[in-house]
Amino acid sequence: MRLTVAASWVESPLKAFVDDGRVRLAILLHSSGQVLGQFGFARSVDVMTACALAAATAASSAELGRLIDGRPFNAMHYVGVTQQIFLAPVPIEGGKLVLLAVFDEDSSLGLVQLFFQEFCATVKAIAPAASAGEPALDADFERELNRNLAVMFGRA
Amino acid sequence: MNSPFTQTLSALIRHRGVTGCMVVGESDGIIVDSSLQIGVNGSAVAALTASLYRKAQRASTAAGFGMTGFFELVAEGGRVCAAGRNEMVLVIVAGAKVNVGIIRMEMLKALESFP
Amino acid sequence: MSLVNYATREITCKIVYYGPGRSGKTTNLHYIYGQVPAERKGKMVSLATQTDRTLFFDFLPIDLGIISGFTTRFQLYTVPGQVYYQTTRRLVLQGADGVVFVADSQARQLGENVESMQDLHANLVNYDVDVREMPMVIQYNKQDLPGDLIMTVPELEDHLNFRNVPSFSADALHGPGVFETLRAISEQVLRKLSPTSGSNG
Amino acid sequence: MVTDDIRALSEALAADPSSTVFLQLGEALRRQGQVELAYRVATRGLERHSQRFEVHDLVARIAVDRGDFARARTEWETVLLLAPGHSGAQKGLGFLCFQQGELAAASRYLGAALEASPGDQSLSAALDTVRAAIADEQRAPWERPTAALPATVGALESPARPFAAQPADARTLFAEVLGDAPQAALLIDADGYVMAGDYVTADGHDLGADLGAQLSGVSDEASRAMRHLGLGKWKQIVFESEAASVAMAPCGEGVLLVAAPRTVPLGFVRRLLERSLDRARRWLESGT
Repeated sequence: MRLTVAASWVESPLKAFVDDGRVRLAILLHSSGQVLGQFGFARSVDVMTACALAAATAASSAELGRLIDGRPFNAMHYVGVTQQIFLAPVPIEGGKLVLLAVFDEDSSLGLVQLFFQEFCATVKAIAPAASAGEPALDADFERELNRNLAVMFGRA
Repeated sequence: MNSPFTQTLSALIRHRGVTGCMVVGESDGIIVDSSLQIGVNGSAVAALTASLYRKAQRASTAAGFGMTGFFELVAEGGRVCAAGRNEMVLVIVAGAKVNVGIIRMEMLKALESFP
Repeated sequence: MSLVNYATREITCKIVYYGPGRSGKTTNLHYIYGQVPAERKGKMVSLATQTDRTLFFDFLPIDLGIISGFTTRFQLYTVPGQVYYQTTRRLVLQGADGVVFVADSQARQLGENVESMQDLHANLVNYDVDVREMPMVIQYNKQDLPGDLIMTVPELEDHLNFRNVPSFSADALHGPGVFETLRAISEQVLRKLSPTSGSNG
Repeated sequence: MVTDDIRALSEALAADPSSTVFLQLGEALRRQGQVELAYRVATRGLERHSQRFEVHDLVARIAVDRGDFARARTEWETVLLLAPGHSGAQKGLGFLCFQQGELAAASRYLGAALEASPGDQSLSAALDTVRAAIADEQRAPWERPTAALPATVGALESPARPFAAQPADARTLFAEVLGDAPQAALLIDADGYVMAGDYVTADGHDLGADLGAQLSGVSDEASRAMRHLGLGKWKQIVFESEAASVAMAPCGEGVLLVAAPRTVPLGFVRRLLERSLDRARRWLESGT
């Protein structure tokens, strides 16, 4: 199983979307390009880079939509030789996330769109509001940070 | 706006028990044209039926039976029929008591007129 | 928006290198890419024009290792500096956890630096970000150029650093100042996730 | 559909291509009916691990699923060289020899396999079948039992010798319903494995496993469609293809399918399905 969730509430709707829609990979990301969760066959995909590019594509096409149509474009669908991608905003309370789905001939655009609607409804219902959360790092985290950076830059 | 399928669909929807008929892209499951009674979720029927049809097509080819022509799924609450030609699938949603023999003949006949 | 996964103990943060065209933002990333060992960095993606000017952004994910038990990753982005890429800059800035403002120390670029700094503030305001809360570092790049071409750090501070954020003199092409800049912005961004921060997150 | 197991195994193999995780991946793919993919995975693994008998055994089993009996035979013979007495290879060679009419060799291999695994009922059933076939050989041709359905309609006219790994009564479960006509019925479990019935080509290839794996996917797809369309449970699927008419219905946890040449009227195929369903349900209820 390949499931990586930065936020645990993402797990169930992503899995349902991948299973029902027969998609190979689905990634839910923040519009800044950060991965919230992924499910599916991610072996051949550099997920972090895919998210950076997906967020940029989603953001630029929304802008293009505003420019041309006065409102953002919604979903995008790209067709490759063997793979297709579907990229669409997922509205949540007070903002939006982005879903990137990769699928092949086991699925279809129609199926992906169909299950995307269900996915959006579920996510909207369960996505928690952003919160500050508990402090993650120790007060003296700088020591470890400086040591790690020094090692990275060969200055240790 | 009329499509090349409008006349065919209008004729099919008039059959007793038929609640929806549509022409769907076989590979993308997207509706090309449709005639639906209220309450029929056209895009869901289109996507799921095209997927089923494709699956049957692949299984049939793999089993050495060749390409699938007519396909019918009978469920407790109704039937879904599909028949394909040139990357398009003609889909019909009907009640359980429809005369499927006539529907099948009409669908196969209608396919002949597909571009 | 720093992403903290308490279950897998992972932190991911987004740092944006901002500044006027040709100030050395991409050069910073190239230098970091060249220094960081392969296992601690991802693929560097550059969406650039045919003449290697940044068209949309450069992207470099790096792994800072384990800090307070959390695997800490930074995603470094640059924005295109040219004035007409205003919309793109705003898009890249979305969700940033920290900003490195890379200023061009050349005297003739002062106007561009000031304009870019104003543009940065306007874009942050556009995202309802309290500019005073946004971790930021200024890097005065190209300080290696002949003295008659560049402004001194104090002169540049007067024009650009009205928030009195940490600043560094740099020669991004050859490395001096790049590491210090990254360390400073990392510290500021991560401090927001520590108990010493006034507002966690 | 790619299962989670297959995803995980693929990723593990990608992470370490020199590992032997391809054995599990190949097996998982084979079980899921993705025979060609399984074959590629296994033969690539064989390039790196040619001295391991498990790899030859996997390739052999996949080769059987692909209908490549010559390759299967070579591989199992290699297994016996590397691991003398390997009961899986003996069993496989027993079936292959039987399928190719080498009844004495089949009996020898199966006998040896049964000695190694005395509790294996499928082996004792297979050995009984072989011995019965040896006895048949000594009868007049018109006294021999006729065989099951050829796989493709092009081959429908020439009956073939039955060959399957199932117990004889399961294999012939639908014989009465189907009669002598070139029709087939298969009872497939929820995982796509054949439980009863067979599907044998004129040249003796049993394609039941392939057909089961392929068509059980249609039933999964139908269940999903019904879930989302709110039409209740699916009761029957019928489709006509260039060469055959196929009818399917849920049966127990699995699915029953009937195939007949296209010349057989669709209504009749449905009737066959109903009758076969009755037969299968009774058989399942009897706990066989």
